[in-house]
Amino acid sequence: MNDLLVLRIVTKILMPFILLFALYVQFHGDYGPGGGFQAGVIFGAGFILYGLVYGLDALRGVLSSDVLRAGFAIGLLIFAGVGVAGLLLGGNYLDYNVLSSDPVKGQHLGILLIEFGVGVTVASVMISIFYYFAGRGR
Amino acid sequence: MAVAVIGIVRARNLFVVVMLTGIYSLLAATIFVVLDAVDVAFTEAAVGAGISTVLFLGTLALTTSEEKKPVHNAWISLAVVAVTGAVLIYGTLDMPRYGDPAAPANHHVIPEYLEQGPEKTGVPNVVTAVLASYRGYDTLGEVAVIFTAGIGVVVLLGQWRAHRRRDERAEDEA
Amino acid sequence: MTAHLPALQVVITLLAAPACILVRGRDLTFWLALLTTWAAFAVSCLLLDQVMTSGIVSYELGGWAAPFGIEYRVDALNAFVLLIVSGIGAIVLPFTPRSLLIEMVGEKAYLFYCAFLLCVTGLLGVAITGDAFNLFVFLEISSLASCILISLGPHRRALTAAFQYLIVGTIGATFIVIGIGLIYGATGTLNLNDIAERLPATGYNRTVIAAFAFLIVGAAIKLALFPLHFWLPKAYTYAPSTVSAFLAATATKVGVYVLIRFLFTVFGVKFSFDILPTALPLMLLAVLAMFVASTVAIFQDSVKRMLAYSSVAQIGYMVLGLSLVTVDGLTASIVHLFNHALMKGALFLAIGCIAYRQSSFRIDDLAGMGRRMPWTMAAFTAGGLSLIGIPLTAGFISKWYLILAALAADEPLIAALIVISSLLAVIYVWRVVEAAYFREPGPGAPSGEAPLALLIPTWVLIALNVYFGIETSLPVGVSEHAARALMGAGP
Amino acid sequence: MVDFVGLYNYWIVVFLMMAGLYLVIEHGNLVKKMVGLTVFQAAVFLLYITLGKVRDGTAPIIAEGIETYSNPLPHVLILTAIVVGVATLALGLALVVRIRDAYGTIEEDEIGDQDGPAI
Amino acid sequence: MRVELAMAVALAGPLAGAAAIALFGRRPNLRDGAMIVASVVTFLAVYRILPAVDAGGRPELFLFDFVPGLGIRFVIEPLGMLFALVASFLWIVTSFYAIGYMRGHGEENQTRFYVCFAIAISAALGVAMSGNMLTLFIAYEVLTLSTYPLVTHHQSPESMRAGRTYLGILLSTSIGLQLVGIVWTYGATGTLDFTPGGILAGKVEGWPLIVLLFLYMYGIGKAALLPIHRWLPAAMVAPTPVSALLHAVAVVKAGVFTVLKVAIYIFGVDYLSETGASTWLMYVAGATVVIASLVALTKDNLKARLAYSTVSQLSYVVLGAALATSWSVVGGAMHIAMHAFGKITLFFCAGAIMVAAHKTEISDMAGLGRRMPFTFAAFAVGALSVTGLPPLGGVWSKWYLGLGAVEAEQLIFVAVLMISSLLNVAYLIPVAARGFISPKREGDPVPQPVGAAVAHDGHEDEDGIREAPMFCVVPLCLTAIGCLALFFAADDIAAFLAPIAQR
Repeated sequence: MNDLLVLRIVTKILMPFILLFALYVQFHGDYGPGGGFQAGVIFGAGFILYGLVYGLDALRGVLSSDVLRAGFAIGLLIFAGVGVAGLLLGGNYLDYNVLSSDPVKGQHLGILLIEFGVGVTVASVMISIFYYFAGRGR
Repeated sequence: MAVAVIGIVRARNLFVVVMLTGIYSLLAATIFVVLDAVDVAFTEAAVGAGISTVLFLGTLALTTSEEKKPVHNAWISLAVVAVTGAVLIYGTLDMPRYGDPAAPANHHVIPEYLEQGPEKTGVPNVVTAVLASYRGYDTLGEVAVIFTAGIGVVVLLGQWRAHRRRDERAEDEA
Repeated sequence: MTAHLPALQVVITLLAAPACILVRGRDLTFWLALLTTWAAFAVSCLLLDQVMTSGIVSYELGGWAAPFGIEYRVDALNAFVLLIVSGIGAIVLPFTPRSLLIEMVGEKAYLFYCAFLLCVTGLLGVAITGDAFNLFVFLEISSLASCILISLGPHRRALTAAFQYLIVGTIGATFIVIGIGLIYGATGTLNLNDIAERLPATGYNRTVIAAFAFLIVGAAIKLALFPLHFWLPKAYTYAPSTVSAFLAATATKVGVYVLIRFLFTVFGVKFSFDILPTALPLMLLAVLAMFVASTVAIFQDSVKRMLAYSSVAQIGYMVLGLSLVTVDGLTASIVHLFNHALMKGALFLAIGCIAYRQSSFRIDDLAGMGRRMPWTMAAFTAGGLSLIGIPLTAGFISKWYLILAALAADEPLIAALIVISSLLAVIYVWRVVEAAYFREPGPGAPSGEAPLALLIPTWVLIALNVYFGIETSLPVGVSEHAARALMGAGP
Repeated sequence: MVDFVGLYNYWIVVFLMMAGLYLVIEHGNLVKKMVGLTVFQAAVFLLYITLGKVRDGTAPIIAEGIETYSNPLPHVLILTAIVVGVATLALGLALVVRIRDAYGTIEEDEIGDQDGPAI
Repeated sequence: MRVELAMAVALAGPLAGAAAIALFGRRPNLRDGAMIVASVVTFLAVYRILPAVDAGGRPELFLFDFVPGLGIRFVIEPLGMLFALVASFLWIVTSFYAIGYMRGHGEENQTRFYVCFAIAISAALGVAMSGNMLTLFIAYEVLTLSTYPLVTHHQSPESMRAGRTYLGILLSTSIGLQLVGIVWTYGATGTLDFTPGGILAGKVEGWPLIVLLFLYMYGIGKAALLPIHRWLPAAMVAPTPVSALLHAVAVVKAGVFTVLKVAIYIFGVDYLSETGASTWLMYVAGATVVIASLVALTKDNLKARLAYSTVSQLSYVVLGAALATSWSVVGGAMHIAMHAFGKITLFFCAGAIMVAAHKTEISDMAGLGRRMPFTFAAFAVGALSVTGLPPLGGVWSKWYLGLGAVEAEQLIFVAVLMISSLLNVAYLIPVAARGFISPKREGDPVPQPVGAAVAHDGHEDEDGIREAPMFCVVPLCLTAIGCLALFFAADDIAAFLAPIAQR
């Protein structure tokens, strides 16, 4: 039980940092390496770690599989929705220039938004894949 | 890397195979760094060495970890592989040499990305700029692929009551 | 809004797929899916019209100009394939609610619709895009989604079939990626049109030849060209009937489209056929496919498997047409692409009607079905006649053009082979018809007709088979237009 | 033969690729097939990235004072391809799990033995 | 306009009849009535066209185009007129006969039987009126498919096997050879319309012409040239009305009719005789005539014997086409009508014997003539007509064919005709003769009074043999009288047909 305790505490301490790092990767992707996909993976990995240590049920308490499933969809919808927004604002599909009065700002905004969408989908898919593989063993 | 691969081919214990695959991925990731592809390396490390390994281990936990000895004749597969390899080698003969700045791949569209990209998008990481903006549509497709895989896993491994019935029926038929 | 049609074509279904997950309600998702596939169908109709009246439509996604961003490029060929995919999707989908109950678990319905929409999206994306890598991405969407759909089949063998499909499909896709990589190495661009323009400058070196080989083999795996067809019969046999109908009618067609696109547009007739001797091997394989697969089909016990092998044979006809490398041959190929989608779709839907009443697809178990399920079997027979190529059906038109093209290309032997292989089709279709109409039903035979919800889509496709067997101006006109453009003869 | 020196990188990649392909085709174990697929795809990724390397170049993140960058486009493509690869992997392994449930084995031969003639 | 309307009615009449038959399936009297009405209406419609064609008109009915310039077109000319008249008239007669036969035999699935029958008639009329080769081909295929259920009517393993042979040969030849020929023709000439003088002249020459002729002649499996004749004897498992109308008239005549059409309007008689492309066909046809007759001699089953006789007689028509002279063509065309009446009479008789006496083997029929005098008398008339003895219709067609052979300077075929007539005598006349002449066998009961034909319930035991039901006997007498009448009408028919042979 002792090593498990250590693990639990370490995990608890690590969790915020992992998630923070994920967020950093998410939003810093413009300047350094990283982006929505990597962030999503790390984010997901954090939760998977949590699930491994605290058990699947604890994780289910935090994030139910329904929420995750909604996550798949919302991420994709954000991405595709940005495209539609471009369409509605008079540009081509996925044209970010029109999102803001200044094309460069528009681009930046668009990239941030879609990276966020990517992150959401990837993280929720990763976590739920873990759910299903782990949940099946029992 | 080649060693890892040979190990994968030879090893019969699937845990070993999976671990070797993880190592293989990590090695690939380091090579990506050497080749200046930091983003890719980051991803490969996270995915290849991380997620894939977890997935494989999960699968092994649910199935079995020993591979049976293959019984069929390997010559046909070897021949297919050899032919494919030969075509590839043949194809590389006219490839631009490694690291050649004059290679066609590095011209045509690249200058636009490198020179205009950061200005037009306000993002200095050209990879991100291209990924999210120039070829944003590819990325949309990529998210759709992940989404599809997620749906697939839900469909396949979800605890559907009817699944059980179905599989039992299949068992009866056999 | 007409300027944005190309984007809408794909995006409508792409948006609807995640929406299905959020909506979840069984009926609601059905109506959502139905609405969006019909919308996609409408868009493809408008697109085809636009292409036929004002030429190639190009759309720059994200507003980035062509070689830098991703371009959608729609000419007569794509527009036609888009029409096939979305049209079949629109017709097949209404079939699902009643058929799902029998062949698949009901509570998963919304996931099914989601996967279905994704599959449609993937196929449409492959057909419409003008960018090599984008093509690969959408190819993967469609193949993963169809893998899910196949795995939903009622028998456990659906799982192994889906696994095999996944493996083989991924190998095929990876081959295509290798090809794209090599070509990118040689030309520095990913835009299909741009590649075509820059290829001559490379002097067609060895890299290009290797890329060509990988792309063609990759496409051949995807379209199940003999002898790379081994994954197909299994997949079509064990998938739910609706899925078989949809995939048989569209997925391999998109594969053929990719092949045509690479051979004729990207590499160009000069390289593909003059510099490299591609035509002869393709022709040989096509003829082999026609004969071997038809012969195998004759000896199948299961109707679904028989139809699957027949698909392999029919793909042989399409490849044969294009391997003639003439405008006529290509026209025949494209016409058959369309007509075969109609007939195979109808036949598999008829099988779906049978599945509603009984779980076996063995020919022996169809005895007396002509009296038990008259409308279903009448539809099957009509579809079978079209498959054989009896006049007044769409199948006849394809064969007619194919034979004419073979004769015009001075290949009387090929013409004769086409005819002889149709006779094999007579045999396997007739086995089913004979069992259904001229044998007494067994004790366990079902006693009722399939519900209207299943019969109507089936008969719509049959009606189209007959309609396009008589009024051929649409498929033939479009195909000729496309073929001329591909052969570089101008529209 | 000096001319070929610049190509040996490719040839290593080709070797890796072929090993992966061999795994997929030859091995009857479904998990090993998936491993093979992963190896195969990773090798393809290497091919692309190798293509994009420019001598003396650095990572394509624009910064002051650096003039030569490696080609970013292959990186982008491979990022996408990795994701596609992992998606395929997840789906494939899920199928393996289900097959194991239905058949009790993940060896191709044994699966083939269990099913009788086609329905 | 009226004539075009009549054409439409003639084509649609049987189909409407089929629909009505299906509709009234559960009420036999109404159903059979519907069939009679349909057949009469159809005949009247066909008859309505006659004056226009006689006056030299070529009424046309256009439905739609598949490909620009190639579509479903119906045109009627003397040859088609003759075939349409024969087929539609004999349908009326056969309808009555079929009612008697089917009820007398207590057959199952009568509704399906009549529906397919009507569709087959429609298809035969479609063949007769087709205006281009494609239309003809389509009608030809419909005819094949719609008669398959008739052949396999009994659904016994034996009939299924026969059905497979039937369908296998007819479909494989038509799709495998004929269709290729058609597409080839279209590729070479750009049209498939039946054009007086032919469309191939100057377009296809030399060896290809012979190959093309081969594709057509063997592609028209219904004409039953020698190696591909097997479907016809196989089809004899069908109920007798089918054998009578379809396999003595509609189907086989559609075959030889197509042969004539192709020879006259696709190849052109002159072009054929100039190039000599059809010389091989003469020999094949001649051989078929003789060999099939010899085979007929060996058959003891009456219907089988008649079937081989049909194979032999069909080749007369093919021979007429192959000789490619104006006389021979007229003779061939005329033989379609003459043989139709003769052979249908024979089949009606065979059926009547089966219904009344349950006998199928010739050797069992000795002495039956005394109990079934009308039947056997009609049989004798039919046999004489088919043999070609005056004063019966059959003589004229042989006469014209003989003239044609002389004109083509192929005297050997005059000899063939002679030999064949002798063989006809040898295999047909004894059947009739035995019925009357052979002494009754031991144990046979006293013959019933003549004319005591009453409704037959099909279960009467063999001892009570008497004349077949009225529905059977009257039609066969009618057709026998028809054979007689044709003898006197021959001149008119020849005059009517003359335009097809005009240079």
